Amino acid sequence: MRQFEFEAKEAFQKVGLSIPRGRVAQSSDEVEQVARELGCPVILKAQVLAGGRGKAGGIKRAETPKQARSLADKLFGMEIHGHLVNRLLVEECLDISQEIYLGITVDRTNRRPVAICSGMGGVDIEKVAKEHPEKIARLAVNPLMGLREFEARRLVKAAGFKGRTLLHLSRIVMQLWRVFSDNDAELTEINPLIVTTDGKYIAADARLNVDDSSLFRHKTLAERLEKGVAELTELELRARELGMTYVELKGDIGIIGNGAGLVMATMDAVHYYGGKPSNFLDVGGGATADRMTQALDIVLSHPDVKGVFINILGGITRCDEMANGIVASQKTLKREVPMAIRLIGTREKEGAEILQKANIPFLETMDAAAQLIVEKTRGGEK
Amino acid sequence: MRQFEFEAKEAFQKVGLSIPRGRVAQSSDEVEQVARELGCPVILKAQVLAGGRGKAGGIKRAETPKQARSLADKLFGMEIHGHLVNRLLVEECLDISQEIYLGITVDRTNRRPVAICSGMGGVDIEKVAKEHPEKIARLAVNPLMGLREFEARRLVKAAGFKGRTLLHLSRIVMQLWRVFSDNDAELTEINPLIVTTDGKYIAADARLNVDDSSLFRHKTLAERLEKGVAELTELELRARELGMTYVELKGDIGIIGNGAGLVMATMDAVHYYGGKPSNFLDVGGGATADRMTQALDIVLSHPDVKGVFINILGGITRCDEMANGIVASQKTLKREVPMAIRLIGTREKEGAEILQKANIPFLETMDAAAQLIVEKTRGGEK
Amino acid sequence: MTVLINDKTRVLVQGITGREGQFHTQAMRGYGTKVLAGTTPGKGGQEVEGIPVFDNVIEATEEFPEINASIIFVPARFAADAVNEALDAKLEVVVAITEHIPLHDEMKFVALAHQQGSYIIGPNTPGVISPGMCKLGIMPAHVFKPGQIGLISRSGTLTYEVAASLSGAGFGQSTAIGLGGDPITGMSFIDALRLFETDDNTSAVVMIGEIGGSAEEEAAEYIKEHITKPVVAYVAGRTAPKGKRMGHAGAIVSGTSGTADSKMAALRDASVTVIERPIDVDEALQTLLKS
Amino acid sequence: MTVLINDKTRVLVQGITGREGQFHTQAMRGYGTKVLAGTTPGKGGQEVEGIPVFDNVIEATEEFPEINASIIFVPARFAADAVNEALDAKLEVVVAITEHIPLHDEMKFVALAHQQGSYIIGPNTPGVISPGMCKLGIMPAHVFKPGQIGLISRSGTLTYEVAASLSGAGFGQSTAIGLGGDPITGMSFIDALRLFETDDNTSAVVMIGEIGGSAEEEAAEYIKEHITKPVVAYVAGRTAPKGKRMGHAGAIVSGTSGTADSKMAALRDASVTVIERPIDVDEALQTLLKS
Repeated sequence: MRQFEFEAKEAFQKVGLSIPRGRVAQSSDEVEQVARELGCPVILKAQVLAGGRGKAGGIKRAETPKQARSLADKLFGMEIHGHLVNRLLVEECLDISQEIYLGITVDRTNRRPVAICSGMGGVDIEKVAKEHPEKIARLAVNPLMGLREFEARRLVKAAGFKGRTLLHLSRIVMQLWRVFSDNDAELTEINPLIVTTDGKYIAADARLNVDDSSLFRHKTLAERLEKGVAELTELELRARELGMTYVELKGDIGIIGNGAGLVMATMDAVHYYGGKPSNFLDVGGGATADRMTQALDIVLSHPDVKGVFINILGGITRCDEMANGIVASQKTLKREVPMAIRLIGTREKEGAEILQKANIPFLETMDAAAQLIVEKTRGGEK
Repeated sequence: MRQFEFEAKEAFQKVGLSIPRGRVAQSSDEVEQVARELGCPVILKAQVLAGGRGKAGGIKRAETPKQARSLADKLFGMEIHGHLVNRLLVEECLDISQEIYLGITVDRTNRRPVAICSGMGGVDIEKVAKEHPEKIARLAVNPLMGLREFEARRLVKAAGFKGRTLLHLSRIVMQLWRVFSDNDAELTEINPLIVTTDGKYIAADARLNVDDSSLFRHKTLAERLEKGVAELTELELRARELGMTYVELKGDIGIIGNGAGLVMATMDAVHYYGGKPSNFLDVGGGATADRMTQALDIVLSHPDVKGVFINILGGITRCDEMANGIVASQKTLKREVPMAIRLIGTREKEGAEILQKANIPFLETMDAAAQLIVEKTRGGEK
Repeated sequence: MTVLINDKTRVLVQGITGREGQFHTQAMRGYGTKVLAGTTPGKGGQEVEGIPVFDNVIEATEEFPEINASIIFVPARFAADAVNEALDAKLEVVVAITEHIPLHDEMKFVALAHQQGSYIIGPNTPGVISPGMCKLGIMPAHVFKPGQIGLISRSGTLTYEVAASLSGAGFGQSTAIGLGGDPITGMSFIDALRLFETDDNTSAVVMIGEIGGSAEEEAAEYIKEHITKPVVAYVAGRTAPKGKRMGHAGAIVSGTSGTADSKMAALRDASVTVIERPIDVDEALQTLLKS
Repeated sequence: MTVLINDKTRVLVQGITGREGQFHTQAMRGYGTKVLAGTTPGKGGQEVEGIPVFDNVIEATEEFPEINASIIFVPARFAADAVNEALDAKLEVVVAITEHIPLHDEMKFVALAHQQGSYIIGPNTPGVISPGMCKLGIMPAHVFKPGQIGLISRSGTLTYEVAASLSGAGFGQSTAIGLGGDPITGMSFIDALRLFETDDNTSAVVMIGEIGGSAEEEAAEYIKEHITKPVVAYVAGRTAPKGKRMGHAGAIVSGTSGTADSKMAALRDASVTVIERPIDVDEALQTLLKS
């Protein structure tokens, strides 16, 4: 779960990291007022849960409070990678003498946290990694020990820092480790950490992604997720509340299956035969008839959907339950679209009978069903 | 640094442990008011930094607010093991169905924390350990891992608990571990943990001793120590501020030395020859002349002191500095008492010359000096 | 012999009194798995299907010292502690079925397992099965048949899809290992490949990968150097977009890394037969094993 | 040979640029100790008395792989990290001079040292000296003389008192170990006794204990079973009251445990010659070594 920049900065402040003076504003009036309080120039930063905000025009510099207001007028209501801007972080401008990158993330290969430091801050760190790998220092953290101060120093030294800067940065790396550790982070980053012309170290930008699975230990975040203030779309949130995983995509063939890998394979099969999935939907293990009905409802709520492919391989999930759910939904469906159903595994005979009785055709292989749904949707049938 | 009961209970509450309803009162008026708020009967508990408070009459039960007031009148101003009572914790009475002991302390032998659980709560755990060792379960904690939930369950099970009680108590042990760990505790105890007749688990008493060396991580406690709200006497606190260790004792011969072990041995030597030390004072390593002057001032501030034994074995500490300090203090001393001085080690020749010039006698062995000071103070000389 | 589990495996079920624990204990026993004991804190002394329930793992292993494996059906917030408890009892194989265990807890217990040389399967796995011998998991057993194909997968249902296809074509499995769908799992493709390479009963390996991380790329490097047996691989998620989790916590393309295409390319580069549809696995194996 | 340190000891000084670090580096070198390098974070590249200063321990040990011991003069709040850094570099002997290191940090690094088989001396110790060969500490060297008495002590100045007395009477020391005055120390009397028992150069052991804890009582039990060499013991603090720390964090009688009398009784029970005054050490040794 990605935090807004201003939330990540709150977490930073809690462990003693310095952040720019500023605060969040929700209207142009407020932006102008904050700009006045802070003294111009100020920076306006769109608070959206998406990367590449700067390139998309979500960060602006204002020389006067009036200009701040007029820039805010344009920023509010703007959409950045599908996310509406309704909050701006207004911050003081810093006099930059140096920009540094610090980050801690999870190294899946080595199954442990990795701390990263580079003197080339302020730019895309993946790009630096590709073009100047020698400019990036990394340090694997033993998860049972946590990051230790001498390790932080070793990292910062390896990135080329010395003297007092070495000490300052090491302390900041330790603070960032506390952010990572206290918040069950998947990733936390300061990019850039700015060294100002008067020698202060300030986290100009802040990133903090919290592990969803840990939210039971982070009550306030869990509440926020429930309120829908997250990266999820409305449909994705609805599916989540129902205990299913739904991801909106750009195509026109709805996909429903049981098991994440199977659903991905189903999407791939549709694509293999020339179709485009409009979503990923995993009903989860041991789903009931009701859940299938709900899944169909969600998938069909997406306006682009021209057909649905249901792919069930029963293990814990029972085919008869799934068949009952499909039949039940026939009456309540918002709209009628072509379907391809593949139904095998636990209780497949019972499931088959239920569908046959309701006169709903089905198939036995994923590939046959994939071909069918691509043909049906391409053919312009209804 | 021992915490007051009410402070320990605040730390308990922070991790989610239940404590009795109640609060601290500083006057009889306030006690009566709190008793009214809580509803009687209530318990009044003297807040002093000393053990054996109950036996010393520092805990009383009041059946009415009026009685609470009159009991408070007696408790305020009372002295318990040398500590003045100026705060009372007024708490609800609990309906007790069971009393349990839970504690975590440092096992010096195994150099790790040890968690302790017993069904025989509410009494002196050392007594239980002696008389019913089989009623006490212990579990060594790996300091690198911390206490883990399954270990807490193992401990509680070993103490004889089962079923839901096992689960409740294990959770409480984990909370107590957090108190221990978050507060750099030397010791934390719930004795008794009360199971009420309606099945609640409440920490009726609370103990928390925080490691003095860790106070730099616990700012509020550090501040309190500086303000003198601790077990230290006035003189002990003054010495601490000056960077020396001074402990008040019951005898009449002041002791000053460099190094804790040497000072203890000096006390023992005095005792061996029939005298009684009035204090322990370690000037610390590498002390200056000033410090010796301050040390003498503190020791002589104790009214019982009839003579002073200065025992210096110079290593980092220089004999000339110590001699200068002794000479300087001759002019400023509050009162004149017999002295025995032993001065050897680094720069002993220079030190000897300084003392000789000032006409101050000194000796070369601890035992000779001990005998001398015992004789001088016993002889009633001035 | 098979890898990880076999007819000498003696099993403890942690969380045996829960709905899932009970259901799958019955299913595993039905398959022939030797389940000796279970645990549920606070329920020590009870029985499930005649199997004794203990409060703590250590009590179970003291009573049944032959227990060498554990399977965990404990809710997410208690599951990490259950894994640690199994490791503390020095069990050799620990299967963590549970989904949604916090990432930081996973890193810790995986480090601990490596330190002491225990295997953790999962978390978020259907488990492991050595068909005909031992099932330590929740998979529908009937799709698996004894044989000589080692199966390694990051996905549950997709494993059944492939296993059913293999079994139907006469390719039984020596052992099928569900690595688990989380970003951090106890075993990687490499760990599993290493086991299959030296297993006399395994003649070829089928890998089922998916988007996210770089486990498949690393496996490819490893295969180049260390694996002599034929390998077939399928990678799910070619059509998954960037930055979105596809159900599994680990199935996410971050930036430009973790795409199915990169994994498929790396595997091909290691002379692995990469198939584009699960259905193609039989033909690929037939070709490989004929030559 | 001596125990813990000898003429093969090669030393790193952590916190070398501080006042104490500089002063004692000079003193140790003056004694003949081979100090090869020092560290102070942020001061890498400087020199102290011609000794190169590094930012990190690992840089020093990469440059001087022969370094096998470290002595730490780092302020209390950074000292635990310094110990951990020395352990991480796998140094065999780590002397922590620093007083007031937090107890919880001490428990952690002591556990770590035990895990990897390194010796931590201290914290809150004057260090260790093998007279005539190597001094790794802050003790006044002139009171120590080479010889065959192993000296183990929880106290600093009192050690010098006894060492001076021994040296004066012709009893030189093989090695004198300051265990340290904190409740948790890297070495116990038992650890030191074990080393001296098998040291050919040590013919008798003098123990200097004090109130607090039960290290002396445990040593007594150990001596009964494992120590054949004569042992003389002095215990400071017979007149210390209950519940008050006598300077050292570890010197405290808690309840009824940790009294000097209990320790003296236990040692006598183990046939140790317990002396009541430090001055009696010579006579006690003379008697023991004559027989």
